[in-house]
Amino acid sequence: MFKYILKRLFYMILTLFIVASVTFFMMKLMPGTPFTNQEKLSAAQLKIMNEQYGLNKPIWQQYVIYIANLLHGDFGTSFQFNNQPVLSLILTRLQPSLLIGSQAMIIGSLLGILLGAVAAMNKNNWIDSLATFVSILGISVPSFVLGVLLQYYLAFKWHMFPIALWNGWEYSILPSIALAFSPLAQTARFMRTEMVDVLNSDYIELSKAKGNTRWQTVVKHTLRNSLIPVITIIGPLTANILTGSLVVENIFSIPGIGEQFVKSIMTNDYPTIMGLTIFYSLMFMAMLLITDILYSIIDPRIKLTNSKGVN
Amino acid sequence: MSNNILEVKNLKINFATFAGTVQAIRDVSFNLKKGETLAIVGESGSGKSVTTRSIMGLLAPNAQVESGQIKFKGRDLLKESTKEMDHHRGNDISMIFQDPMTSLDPTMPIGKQVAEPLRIHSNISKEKALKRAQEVLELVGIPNAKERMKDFPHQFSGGQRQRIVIAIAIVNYPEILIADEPTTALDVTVQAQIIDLMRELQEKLETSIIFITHDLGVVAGIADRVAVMYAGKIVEYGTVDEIFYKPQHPYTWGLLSSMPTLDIGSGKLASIPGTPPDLLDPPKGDAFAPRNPYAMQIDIEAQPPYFKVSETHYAATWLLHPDAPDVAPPAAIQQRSAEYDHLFKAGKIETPIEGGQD
Amino acid sequence: GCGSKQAQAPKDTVGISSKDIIATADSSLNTDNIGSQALVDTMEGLYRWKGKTLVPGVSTKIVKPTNNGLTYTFKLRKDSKWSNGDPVTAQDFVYAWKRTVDPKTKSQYAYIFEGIANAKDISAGKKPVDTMGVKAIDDHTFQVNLEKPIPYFNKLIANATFYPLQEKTVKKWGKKYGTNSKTMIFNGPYKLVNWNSPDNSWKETKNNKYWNSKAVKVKNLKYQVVKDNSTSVNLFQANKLDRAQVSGDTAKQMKDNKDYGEVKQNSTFFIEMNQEKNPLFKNQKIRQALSLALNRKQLVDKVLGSGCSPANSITPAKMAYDPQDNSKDFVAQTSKTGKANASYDLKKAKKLWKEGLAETGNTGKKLDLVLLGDDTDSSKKRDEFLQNQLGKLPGLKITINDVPFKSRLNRAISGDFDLVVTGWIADFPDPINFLTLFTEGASNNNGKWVNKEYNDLVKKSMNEDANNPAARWKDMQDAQNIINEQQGVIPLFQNGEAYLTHKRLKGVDFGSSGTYNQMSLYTKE
Amino acid sequence: MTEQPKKIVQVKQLKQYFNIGKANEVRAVDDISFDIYEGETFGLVGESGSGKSTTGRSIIRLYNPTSGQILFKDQDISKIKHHGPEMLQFRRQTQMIFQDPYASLDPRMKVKDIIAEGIDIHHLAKSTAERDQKVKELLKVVGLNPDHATRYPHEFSGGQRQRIGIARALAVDPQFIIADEPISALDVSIQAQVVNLMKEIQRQKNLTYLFIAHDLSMVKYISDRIAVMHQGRLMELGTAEEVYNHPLHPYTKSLLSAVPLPDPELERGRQRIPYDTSIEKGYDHNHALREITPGHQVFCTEEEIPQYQDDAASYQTEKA
Amino acid sequence: MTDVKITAASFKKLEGDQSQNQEKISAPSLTFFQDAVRRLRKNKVAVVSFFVLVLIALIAFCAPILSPRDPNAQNPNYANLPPRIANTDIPGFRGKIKNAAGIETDPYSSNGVPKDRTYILGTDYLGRDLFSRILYGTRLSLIIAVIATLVDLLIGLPYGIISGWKGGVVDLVLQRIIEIISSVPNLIVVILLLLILKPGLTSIVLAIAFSSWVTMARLIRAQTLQLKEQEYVLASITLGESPLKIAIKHLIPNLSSTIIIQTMFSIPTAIFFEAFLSFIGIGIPAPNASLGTLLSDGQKAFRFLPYQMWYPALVLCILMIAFNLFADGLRDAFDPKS
Ligand SMILES: Nc1ncnc2c1ncn2[C@@H]1O[C@H](COP(=O)(O)OP(=O)(O)OP(=O)(O)O)[C@@H](O)[C@H]1O
Ligand SMILES: Nc1ncnc2c1ncn2[C@@H]1O[C@H](COP(=O)(O)OP(=O)(O)OP(=O)(O)O)[C@@H](O)[C@H]1O
Ligand SMILES: [Mg+2]
Ligand SMILES: [Mg+2]
Repeated sequence: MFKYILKRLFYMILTLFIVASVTFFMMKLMPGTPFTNQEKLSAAQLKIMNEQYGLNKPIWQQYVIYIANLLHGDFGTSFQFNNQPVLSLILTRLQPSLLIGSQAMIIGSLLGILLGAVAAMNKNNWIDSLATFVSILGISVPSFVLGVLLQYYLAFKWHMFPIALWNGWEYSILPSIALAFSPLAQTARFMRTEMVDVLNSDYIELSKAKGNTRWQTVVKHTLRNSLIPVITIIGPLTANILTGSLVVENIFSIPGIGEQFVKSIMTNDYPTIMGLTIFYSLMFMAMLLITDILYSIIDPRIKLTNSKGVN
Repeated sequence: MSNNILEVKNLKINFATFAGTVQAIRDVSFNLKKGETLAIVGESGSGKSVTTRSIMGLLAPNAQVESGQIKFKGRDLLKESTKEMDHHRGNDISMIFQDPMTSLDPTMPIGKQVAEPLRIHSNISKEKALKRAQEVLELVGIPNAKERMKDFPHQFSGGQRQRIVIAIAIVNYPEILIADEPTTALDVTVQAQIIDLMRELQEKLETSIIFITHDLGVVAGIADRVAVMYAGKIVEYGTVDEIFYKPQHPYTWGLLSSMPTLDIGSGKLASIPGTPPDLLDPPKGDAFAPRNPYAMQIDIEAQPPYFKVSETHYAATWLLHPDAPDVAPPAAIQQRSAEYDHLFKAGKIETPIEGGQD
Repeated sequence: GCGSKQAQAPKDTVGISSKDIIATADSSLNTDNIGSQALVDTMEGLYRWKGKTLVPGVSTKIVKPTNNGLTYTFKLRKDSKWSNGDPVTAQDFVYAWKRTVDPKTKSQYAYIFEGIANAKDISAGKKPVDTMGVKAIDDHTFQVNLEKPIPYFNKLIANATFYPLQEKTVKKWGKKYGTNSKTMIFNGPYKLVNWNSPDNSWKETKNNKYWNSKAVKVKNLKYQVVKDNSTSVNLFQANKLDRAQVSGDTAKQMKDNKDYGEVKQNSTFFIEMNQEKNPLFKNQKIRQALSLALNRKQLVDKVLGSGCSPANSITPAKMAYDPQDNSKDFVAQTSKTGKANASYDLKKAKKLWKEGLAETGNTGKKLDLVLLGDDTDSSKKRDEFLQNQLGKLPGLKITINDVPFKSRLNRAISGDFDLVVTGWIADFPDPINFLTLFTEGASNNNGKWVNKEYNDLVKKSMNEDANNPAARWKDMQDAQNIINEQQGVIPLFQNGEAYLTHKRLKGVDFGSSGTYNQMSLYTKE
Repeated sequence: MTEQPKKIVQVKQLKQYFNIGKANEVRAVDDISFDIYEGETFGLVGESGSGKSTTGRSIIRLYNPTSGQILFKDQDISKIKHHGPEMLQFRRQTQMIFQDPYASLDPRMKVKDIIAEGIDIHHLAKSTAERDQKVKELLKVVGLNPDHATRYPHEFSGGQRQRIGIARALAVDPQFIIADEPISALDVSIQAQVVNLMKEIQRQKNLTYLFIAHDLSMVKYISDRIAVMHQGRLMELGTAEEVYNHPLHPYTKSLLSAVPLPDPELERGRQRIPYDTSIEKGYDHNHALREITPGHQVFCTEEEIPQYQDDAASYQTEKA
Repeated sequence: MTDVKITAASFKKLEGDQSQNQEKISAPSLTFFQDAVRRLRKNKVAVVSFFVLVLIALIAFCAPILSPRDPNAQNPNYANLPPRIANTDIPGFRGKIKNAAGIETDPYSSNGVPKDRTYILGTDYLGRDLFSRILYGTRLSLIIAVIATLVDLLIGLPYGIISGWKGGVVDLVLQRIIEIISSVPNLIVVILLLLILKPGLTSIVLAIAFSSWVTMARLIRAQTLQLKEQEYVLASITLGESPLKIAIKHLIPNLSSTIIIQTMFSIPTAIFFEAFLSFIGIGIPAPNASLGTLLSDGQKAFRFLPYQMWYPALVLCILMIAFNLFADGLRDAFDPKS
């Protein structure tokens, strides 16, 4: 296991390296530079600016320097926020996004699992249809529409939650709910399909033959086995939720990272874009690793030994 | 009939499907005595599993029990509540499934799985239950049972898994053990071991066993009595010797003669041509008639009643009707009968078999 | 029920919405209004704006230049202190100004110091920083020497870029200065607390070390970035914000609300036509036709809302007044040419368009022009409207290309457009700030419209007539009339902002510099 | 056997390993050698996982052998280029019948297209009509109603499907057919149908079979010679009669003793012979298939031969 | 026991081979597709969804005929008019709307709109007819979805098949590529593409397709890995079939349900993603509308002009729900076990 994790970490670093390189060169493709359009800068200032950010060097040198700095944990300084180190920028903005993102994932996946399980157990009757409908609705409503509605009704009209802003935990509830809907819907659908399969399996039959009641069977044998594939989608979903959080952050005025991301792209803030990309990739891969480890914990058949892991 | 622990009477079961109603069980009756092994044979789709599932109360949701009774110690299981059935299952009546590879929960250590019925049905502590599970695992022949309790199903071989499944079934000393093709998925060598094991256990625990298979060889090794099913009906039942040496139903004849035996030469194997009928629309007469080389006019007109061959031997074929012409069973069957008579005469067997037309 | 606090904001705190975050609070580096507002709140330069009038800040009075308008000597208040207790001295100004001009600082606003002796050469890296014409005569006397008279110099230096900086503090924090409230000291009415870029809310509390802190009535200002209009309104109506900016349809819908108000900015938006890429635009009739085809009133009332007003001049209205008669607005004085060439008259537009096409030999041709704009909400709506209006000219098809701000600037500078919508916010409230934009060779003259007479007039106003306010005023008016007639650029509208203001909040004062003077704020329950 | 029959397949020291060099390396086939003669049925038995299918699949070149040689009609098949005419030729001459009648037919193809797949590949029909005609004939050969050509596999029973599989194999007129457990998944009553059919076709077309199964009694019935496989090695090889009636290797004996027989009386008196796999731990390169009596080979060392010969002799005395 | 008359004739042996009759199969002969369609038709929800989809698609593609007005024609004087249907009194279609103060106003009369001029779903901020815009917007969204899906199929399907079929090193490399692509946030890829290419329908479709095929490739690969071990595929190999033909004859048909279902899921994903892009301001360029741009505009005005959000949202929801239910139905229909 330990060896496996080491191996995976190695692959992660490799992938990160490639991602960093690819983004680096993609950045160079972007039209416009952060400085050439600042007409108010004198040539001398520009020169100093380019020198300071190393933009006067040939691209390959910039690349080598960038990667070398990365290895030292230095993501560079933002162009957009003068003199702000990218790392500290990301870290300041990451916290709210992580909070609402993880809450959304927890709410979404737990409720999704529950909904999917209930639907599977009542396969083909009205409860199933209702659950299916709820989950489809969850996939059908964009989070920004949902966010606006939640804010208007739950917060503004019925005073159940704060309307917006970021002044404590209760401010994270509505945005989390808005974000939770899509993972909820997706886990529910996945869970249902999977659980229907599991419910048809021989060991469930055996569990009933042992004298387990319906619920005992579900709790003891069904949930865990149905969860296995569900876990695999949670990783990518989490990564998605972090990129998609921009919209909800905007509506609820949350100082999150999503907005930062779009803004840095819009302002050609290369170091920030690259820093964020690497961060996202890191998180994405970490999620994959975590899900794989979880996977092996939940399913004893899976041994974390081969490099392919589980997709 | 007081020693009948289970009596199934006139059981009829249908399944509602898209295509229509499948008449899976069409009037099945049999009984099971304490301590005996009843084998149910018949080809795929003949209704063996549905019959046993109905005893367990584990029929699919689209099943309808049209009529019949399943009396366990005098109580009709079909009328029991869910709670009462939960109590019977795994306690009074246990079941072993066909595929040892899939009938264990892959994510639970086997010790816990074996202990589960104990925890459900008797109020004993976890430790005690696990202790008992270990004993049972030793009993079914899992080496190093104590250490292996924590292992997961995939860490065991097929034969071992089937032993574990058996351990689960017997851990509560059930009165009836239903084994639905417990060895079909196994190698011959392992199959032999499992059959030996079941025989041994039965001797020790005095359980009544319903053993389902389509392999007559296996039946010969384990059964006391045999019921032969075809298209949702029992077409012949009797003691194991009666069925194997003096079979009366042409389907049984076909089954027996399609198996190569030691001394069969390179001649053609006798086979049963054709396929079983569609239970969506079962024939009016004898369901076997279309595949029956001895079929008579009446076979397509009416279903044959059970004709009594002996006190323990009945067969549903018009051939046994007093008016029916005498037909000679296939050579292989005649040979069996002759062999039996020979053995009997030689004193190797005590009981003669009544009836028959030879 | 769910643990939410719907309690009203504390009484001693005023909640204000902000469009964006503070990018930097370093006065040398700041480039935007948000940063300026924070600096105006927390720092003080030589002067500050009170309404439309300039009042002394650290300087004891509004200084009159000596030496033919070339030397400004400021006497500084002795009681002006930094929040760490140190006095604000002339050295602080010298340091700050030199720092900004020093190319190493990479200030985008270094150019604004041009005219101060050697400033231009310093920022071009041709002269050492020490040669700059600023010096501390003593701790409380600060002297500035100009290369040539700058008639609007006093207005100019009210800008946050000219604020003092304490060398000790700036050096101590180095690059971190201005990124975080902990790295800063303040000499203004408020202090930034607990701010760390890129926070999206920040608080300013009253600075007790401020010399005039008695005059500061509101204890805390809480700025909050709110980008979504509905959220803005919801927060305002739930009393979470005392002053909330709204825009677009929301603003239009709120117009009749008693809390609604608008402020006019010293900022105009205009269309530049790329004469270099498309010689068609060299034709005056074509330019006039485009301008006349636009219904600016509709644009402002129906599309933009939020306090914008139609503009027929590149110089914003009610920004600068005749030095001889303070009631006469510069724009009003030139409105004749403006109205004649930049008000809606589709018939005339079509006629001129046809003539223009004929003159340029384009009769009957289908023209497909790209309109470059920003990708913000209001710009998009604006551009859609323009597209539609211009499309009414026969044979003209407009394709919109809305891109991010930086890309737009970049493309505009590199001439990659046919038409581009640009906005300009005054750095200081003087028409010259706008007129210089379109002289030949000016870096902002993206359309490359050239008129020699215009160039000469602008030059004259800055040189020969610099010390003669009346003549200077005349020069500027003439220049304005020329560009109006020629429609060298097509003025669109003067920008404004719409706000909802809580009834308890009084004394909102939007100054000439595009920032609020929060010292005049007070609350009345 | 008047003259030495021709060898159609020669397997020489075949080794087939999987996941070589990894932790989960499997030596599915570990150095086996045998010949199959033209026209005979060669039975291969052994427990699950003993390497039977792998052997079959190596012979039909679904795998590249790890080492060793497979000669088909004296041609080394591993030397055949993957997509050349020789390969096509080989693919015509050898065919396979699969174990699972449900998995071996593409559920989304009509029966006639399944059967005609080989005809199409090898261009054995000049026109659609000829193709249809061929399919019809094949269906008749395997005892199916030619009208069923336009149906889909799921409309057939297991036995019928298996016959479709046989028809598919026959479509290219092969000389050698590998039947990988063709009857294991079928009902007893149907098994006989398929076996009879295979025998019948063999007789008509002079086919050679490699018949893989784990049911010794059926294998004995159909085969001329039988090889017993265990853990990737051949334990015993001989004529069907010899191996079945006079098993020499303990594994074969054990296997035989486990075969259930439909005879209660025999079953009652049956003594199972357990097999102790630990003796295989001692197997090394000294062990090989060695002839004990003519045509009857056992996996053993040179030294063990006499011991097995004694064993074989005891059968003779028993008979006498 | 039996009421059948038993006569001597009853016991006459039947002649001929009875079993031959039995060989006749009673099930009707259907093609695989027909079978799936038959199952699908039994699923009422799926059928209804299908017709809803067809209807929406039809309406959307007939937008030029059906829409009452040019969707891009501005009339700023009639901006932000609420829905009104002439001569009716259906709530929500009276042409009245509550203003910020909560008082019901009649923008039609206050803007001097002629009596006979009605906008059934109201107008937007430039006085464009919302109904027409929704029609055109739906059309555009559907086009985006369909093209994106096609591209997705053309890359994802072959990629997945090759990766799964070849296995080994090829698979390893291809999977790494997928891993890298999916670990770069797709937003950045999309925005970069949009900045490099000219903004517009093509680049949006390309951008969406660029990152969306990965899921398809993954699914197809996993499925191919299983399929290639199937005995019918092995049979095809032993018959000498070439890999390309095997892919066409065996793999794709048997992957069809996966393909269809994934396609059905990626259609909504594409529509959604475009909506998201519109929200952050890089969607379809003006003046054209997509459901996404309409929604994000509507969302911004939701507080006072809720109808501007509700109607596009409603259409999107119906579309999504129909797609999802239909996909569910298809999945079940292609699963013979159901
Ligand atoms: N849930 C169900 N719905 C519809 N038909 C069913 C259902 N369960 C069983 N059947 C039908 O009932 C008949 C009997 O099935 P059963 O499973 O008892 O056969 P079996 O004798 O156990 O066969 P096998 O040897 O294959 O296990 C079959 O025709 C089967 O198709
Ligand atoms: N492609 C493969 N990769 C890895 N291991 C394999 C592969 N194919 C077969 N094996 C392994 O090789 C061994 C022999 O397998 P094979 O399928 O030949 O056995 P078999 O005798 O046919 O068994 P069965 O009776 O179950 O079909 C088994 O342990 C199997 O797991
Ligand atoms: Mg069964
Ligand atoms: Mg095999």
